[in-house]
Amino acid sequence: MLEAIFFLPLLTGLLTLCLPVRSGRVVLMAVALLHLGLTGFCWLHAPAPHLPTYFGNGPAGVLVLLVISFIFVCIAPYSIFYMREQEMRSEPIFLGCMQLFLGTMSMAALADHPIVLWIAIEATTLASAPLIFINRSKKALEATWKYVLICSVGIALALLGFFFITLALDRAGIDVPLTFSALNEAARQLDPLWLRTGFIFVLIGFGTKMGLAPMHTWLPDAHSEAPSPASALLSGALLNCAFLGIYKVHCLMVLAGLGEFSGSLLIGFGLLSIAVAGIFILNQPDYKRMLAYSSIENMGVIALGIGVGGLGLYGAMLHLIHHSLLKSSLFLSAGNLVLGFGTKLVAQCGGMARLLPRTCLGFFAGFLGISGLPPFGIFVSELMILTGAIQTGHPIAAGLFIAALVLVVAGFARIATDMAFGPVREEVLVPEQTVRIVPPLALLATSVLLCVWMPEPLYETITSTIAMIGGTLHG
Amino acid sequence: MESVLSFGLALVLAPLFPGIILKVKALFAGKQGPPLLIKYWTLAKLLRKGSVYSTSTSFVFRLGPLVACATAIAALLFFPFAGKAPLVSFHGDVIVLFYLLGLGRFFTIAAALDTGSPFEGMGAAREAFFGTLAEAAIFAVLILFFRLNGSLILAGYFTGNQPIAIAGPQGALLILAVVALFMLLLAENSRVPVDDPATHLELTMIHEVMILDHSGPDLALIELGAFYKLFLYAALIASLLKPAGLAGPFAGTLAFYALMAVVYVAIGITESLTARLKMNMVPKYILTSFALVFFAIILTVEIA
Amino acid sequence: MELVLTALGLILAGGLVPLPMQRWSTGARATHIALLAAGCLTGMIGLFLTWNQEAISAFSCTWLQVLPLALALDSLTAVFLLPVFLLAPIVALYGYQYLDRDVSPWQTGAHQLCFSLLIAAMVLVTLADNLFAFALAWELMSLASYLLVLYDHEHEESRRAATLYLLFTQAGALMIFAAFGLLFQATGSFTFAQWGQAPHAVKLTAFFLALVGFGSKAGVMPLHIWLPHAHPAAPSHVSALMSGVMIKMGVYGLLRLYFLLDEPAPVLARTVLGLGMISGVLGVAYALGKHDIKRLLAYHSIENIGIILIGCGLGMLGIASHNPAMTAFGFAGGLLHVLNHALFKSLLFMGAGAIIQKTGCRHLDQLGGLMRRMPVTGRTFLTGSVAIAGLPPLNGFVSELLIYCAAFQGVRLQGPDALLAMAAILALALIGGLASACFTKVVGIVFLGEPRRPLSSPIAESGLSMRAAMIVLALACVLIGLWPEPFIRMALHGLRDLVAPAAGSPDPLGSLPENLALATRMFLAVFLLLAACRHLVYRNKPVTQGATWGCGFTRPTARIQYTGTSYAREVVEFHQPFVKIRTVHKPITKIFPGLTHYASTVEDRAEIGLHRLLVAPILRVADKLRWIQHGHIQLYIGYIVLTIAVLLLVV
Amino acid sequence: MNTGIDVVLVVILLSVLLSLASSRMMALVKIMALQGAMVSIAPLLLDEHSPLSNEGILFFQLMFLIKAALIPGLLYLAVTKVAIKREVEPIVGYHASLVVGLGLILLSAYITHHLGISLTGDAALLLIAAITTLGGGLFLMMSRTKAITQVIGYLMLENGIYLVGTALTGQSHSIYLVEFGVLLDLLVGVMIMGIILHNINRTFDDVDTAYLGQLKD
Repeated sequence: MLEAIFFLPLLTGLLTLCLPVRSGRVVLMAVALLHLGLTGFCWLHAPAPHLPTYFGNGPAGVLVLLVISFIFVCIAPYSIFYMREQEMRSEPIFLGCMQLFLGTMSMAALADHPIVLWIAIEATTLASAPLIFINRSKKALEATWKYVLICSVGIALALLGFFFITLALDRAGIDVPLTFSALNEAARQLDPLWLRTGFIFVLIGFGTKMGLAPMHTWLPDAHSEAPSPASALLSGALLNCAFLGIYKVHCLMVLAGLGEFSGSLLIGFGLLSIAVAGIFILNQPDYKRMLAYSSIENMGVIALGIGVGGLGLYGAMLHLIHHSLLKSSLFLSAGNLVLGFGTKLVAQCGGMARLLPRTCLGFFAGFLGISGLPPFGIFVSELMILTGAIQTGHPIAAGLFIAALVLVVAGFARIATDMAFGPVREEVLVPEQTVRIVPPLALLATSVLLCVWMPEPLYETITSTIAMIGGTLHG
Repeated sequence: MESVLSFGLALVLAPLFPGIILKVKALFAGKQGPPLLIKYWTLAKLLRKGSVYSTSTSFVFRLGPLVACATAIAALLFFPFAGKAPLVSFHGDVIVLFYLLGLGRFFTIAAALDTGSPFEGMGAAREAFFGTLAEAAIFAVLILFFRLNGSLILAGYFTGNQPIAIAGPQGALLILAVVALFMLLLAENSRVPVDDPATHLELTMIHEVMILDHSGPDLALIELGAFYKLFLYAALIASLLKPAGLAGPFAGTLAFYALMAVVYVAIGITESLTARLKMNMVPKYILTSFALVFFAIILTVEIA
Repeated sequence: MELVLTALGLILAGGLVPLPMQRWSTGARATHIALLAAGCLTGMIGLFLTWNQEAISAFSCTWLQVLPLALALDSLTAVFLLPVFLLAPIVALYGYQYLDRDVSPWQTGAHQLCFSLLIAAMVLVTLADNLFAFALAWELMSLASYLLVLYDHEHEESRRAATLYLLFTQAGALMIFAAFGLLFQATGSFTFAQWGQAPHAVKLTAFFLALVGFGSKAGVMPLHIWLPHAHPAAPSHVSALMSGVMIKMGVYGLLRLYFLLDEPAPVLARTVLGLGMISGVLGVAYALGKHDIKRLLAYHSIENIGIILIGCGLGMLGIASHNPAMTAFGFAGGLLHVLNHALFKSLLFMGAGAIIQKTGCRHLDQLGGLMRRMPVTGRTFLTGSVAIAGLPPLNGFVSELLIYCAAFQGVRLQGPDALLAMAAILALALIGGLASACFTKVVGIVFLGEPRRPLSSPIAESGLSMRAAMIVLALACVLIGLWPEPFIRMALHGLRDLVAPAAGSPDPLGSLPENLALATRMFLAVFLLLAACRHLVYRNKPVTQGATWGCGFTRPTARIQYTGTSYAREVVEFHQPFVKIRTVHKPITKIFPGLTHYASTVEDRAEIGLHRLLVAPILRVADKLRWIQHGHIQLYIGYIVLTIAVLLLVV
Repeated sequence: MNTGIDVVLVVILLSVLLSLASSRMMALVKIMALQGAMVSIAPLLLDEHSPLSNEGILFFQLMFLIKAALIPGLLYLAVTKVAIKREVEPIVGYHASLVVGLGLILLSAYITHHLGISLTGDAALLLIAAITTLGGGLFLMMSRTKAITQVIGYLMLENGIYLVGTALTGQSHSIYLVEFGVLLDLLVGVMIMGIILHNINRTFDDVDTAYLGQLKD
């Protein structure tokens, strides 16, 4: 049952590659809904995996899977109508790869064996490369090349990291299967030196994929050149998978008593990412690149939250959810903008409010949300991470966090207001379409809803995720 | 009853004293000068006349003289003439008093601006600026008095156990205060060396240029207000100078008004002997008086 | 408490209900105002019902399963809630006719929603009793006000102002949250009431951190930079609300934190007092130099925040030196000034809005002679001007007098505190003088004299709803001025739950309120008597009209009148090193001079400093660092290798 | 002492040095094929290696096929299609690269020596070879401009990582299915890189990464 979650899209994805466009679209939609259904079922009923050596339904994975699945359901119909406007010959490849991508991501979310996790994450790179390349422009080519090569190199290093962790297990001289659940139980006996080395490599490896500075370099290129639904998926779902890899190893470190070490590394990378993103968001001429840098920033925030622990853990998990919702919504709105104005340059996108009012609503609300204003959830998560940082005795990190956040807001606010309300252009290439407006707004609405009311099961999933490394909510 | 009487006496006598200034100045110039009661005649003459209003003006123009005069009269309500209890007196009344005078200034300036004349605007600008500085200096004086006497009541300064008087234990400090107050009196009441009420060139005037367009009873109100204001400042200085021991109801009053006459003569002498300052020197002049008081305050800190 | 919560609901409904009925513009606007008014009325009733209750009514719930939200209504809250409930419906009423009718309906709807949200958020800020409730309310307030500032979004200037505002408010909010985080760390509790147990050092750090945040919201120099940009950019009734009520939330936060910490260290009081004096004096000095009417008013908000802080700082000094009278005078003055400033500043912003709406011009030096054309606006504006200048017999004076009394109490203290108190007196005197100079300028230049440039069309008085709002506020100013006793007691009431009164001590204020009332009424009597006399004298007198005497000039024009620039020039120059004057002037060089011109602007030192010391370097460094994203893959792989090397070497 | 493994490792080291010094594409591809073959044989020759199960035999056959034949074959195709013979302007010259390669060997020896884990004689040399290969791969990617060379660098990196894994963990936890998954990823990765290479060539008429520097800030 559990394995079906990723087998299904993998199979249908391969199938779609050969199907005509029209039926491919139907399959995509059906798979998206089915996937959400399956995910929901597995979430609430927690069936045991058939292959416990490789897969498991740990709470962290289920959380990430839920996010992926929900976002995918919103993106799927959008992408169908988006691609229809583009009139692309290679649409079957796009549709197929979307599903393959979904499958590999789900696999990464459910993997319990480190190497299987690695395989799944490397596979996400491969499955998403065609999505970025689908435009076949020079820039898309360049972006894809960088994406594939840098991510492959990075992830290869993560494999090295897992070897070191295995070595740590070997040297402890205990015989347990190589799964995260087994490792966690034996964490105290593992060799700390190799565990540390392993963590460094995993952090750098998956950090590359997650977009932590200074390994983030592929991210703005890939996100800006991919068609918007793909960017939304990359930013909203893929980054979380990479984060999951780091998180699992971090849990292991904490259980092994090395939480201090891994935490400070995460804090360092987190802050660096936020700062780097801030630098590039200031005066950024290309709005999709700006969104991409904002993703880097938010990944940094999540890393920081996990690193500081305490309240920050809960904050980081909330941040993960809300960032996915808001950022994919923003990318979808950006897609409408690309269609409507035919440009990715901020300077040429004035007057969104007048010409594309509903897109503007989504875009501007998304901007407010990502800047940490209520009623969007990032407000809560950033507040908790900030409080958590101080609570656990990282005042300097908290100070830098504040400075970097202000920098990011400075860049983002200026661009967003200019785009929404700047000098009005003359014409719109492709008018707004309700089917392309509803998904981003639905994502936003979900974020608002989750900020107002959190369903009990979701809350329990989050708490059990962070309970593993001692995250509590009451001081 | 005594209070009402002394208040009434002050109201009646106030226009008399500016006549003394004119007389002194005339004597210095070797002339005979106008009669002492000249100001009463002027007022009577103005009250008999009608008024001409500029078409540019609004009700504010008519309100100006009224408020200026009313505030000056109301200010006198708080003053303990010759040590008599004033009509109204409470903790903090000095602040009310000087703010009332501020209100008068506000409306005088507004009325000047209402005419739309560039000269009146110029006078208004100067009045606003110098008035601000003078107000700060006056509050410095209040701080000094508070440090000496611990009272925020105008009547309290000159009555009670520790009256502030130049003959008192801290008389040395008060010399500074008296000098400063006298300088402020000259500044606040448009006397030489800050302003020259007798000049003929509008460009060099402050107060007189602001009331160019007023005529008839309105002008009378302004004049009357100016007399009361001058009277108030002079009375303040006179009360400081008043020697202790002259407590009798009649003798006290007499001594007080004699001292008043001395102050006015001093004004007249100053006016005769000094020339008007350049306009850009006026802030320095007011700041000098401020510095004097400030110095006195510092000394009280030393003593305490 | 229940009533106040009901009020909250009604206020929010006032934003939501009109949304679907935007096609019927009048109906939507009327509903908006009606619901707001009903909400505020309910809230007011709720306040008065709990006014004398000893027990603090509270409410709490859990948010997102874990985050506790707690609300409490104590005396300080009540005092700050009063202006909110009082002003909101009046400002909304003004907005009824002030807002353009030709903008798109959704924009009006969004505006109404944000307006309601802002009011609700302010109510929540004052009610909040723990970290999360406060943070949520505070950020909602930022959000709503940011969107309101953005209302005129077609103008580049508005957008810049809104962005600047967002930046300041977010940075400030993060500072506040960091301060709260510190207190949480020290005490392990989210609840405000527990924070008094934090160690001394933590308290001080937290207070100063929060001071930055609250100060930037309140517009304390030198954190005020957003304020003179945001207020002119926003629609006038929004400026009225923001300046009248919202920035007071910064003061509220500061006071709330101060009382929570229960930290009598005099350094807090001295800081607050010092900041108050700086803001007060420089705020009014800059205001004198500004000629955009709304920007001028914005600087006056800074000045008045300065006065409020002087009052509060003196009160804190009173607590630090165990002087109950000083405490009572200082806080009562500060808190009453909160209400007073809310009244007259909204009134003035409304007046400015009416002028801008009718003349389409906001530069002082181009206006003139409006008193005869807009009599109601003119008279109410004049009332507001007298009030803001702190002159009797209006309300501004009442609060300033209380603060003076507190300061004079402070003169009795020993050491530096006495000097500070003296400085406060002098600062207040200077502020008072400069403020009346500034408002004679505004009233004189805008409303009096003749128009300084030809009017394109005859100017009419503003609409009925706008006039009504202004009249109500003007009457409120007069009321407090003439009948100050209940209001002073009300302001003092704010301290009831916070400062334990010394046992058996007499009323700290003494009989001052009654005497003050007596004095103002006496002045009024003198004034009325004199007016009656004048009326009698003028009976049967010839009164004629004529041109202003030109002192010999035969062809005076309206342009020859004194302008705001020339009026204020000398005063501004007096503050020279702290205020930067930039002059653009082409000197006359030849024998036959050509056309020349002269212009001078006053620039904000803090703004220049911020730009030169912070913004420009950051931009420069950011620009330099852009080569990180160099474009070449070899370099990118190099980063990865380098990172590994560094980490492996370090670890 | 097992001479077989020593020979294999020395060949691997040599292949790394050769690849650093060689400018010809074709030669590089051939070197990679050799290296791939050696890398897939190496674990089998290790002393402590347990007897192979059936699936183990199948796996090693597959690995040999992929690393020594399939991937070099793909590269071979790419090189012929692209029709470039040599790297013209490397960022680091060939002689310098060779020196770097030697330095890498020294560094690897140093690291191996200082790891503080007791390794058998074989494993020590294995680790030296592994780290050198890894570093050589990274160095190739950083110092060459042709896209194909970068792919080759990536392959070397993977070979190196595989060898590290072999050296350190000694197959104690290997599950062949999982290892096969890794291999499959590698294969698909190279295929996709090949497709992109093809497109780069078609778009720019060259596979020089200097053309791929448009996206920057």
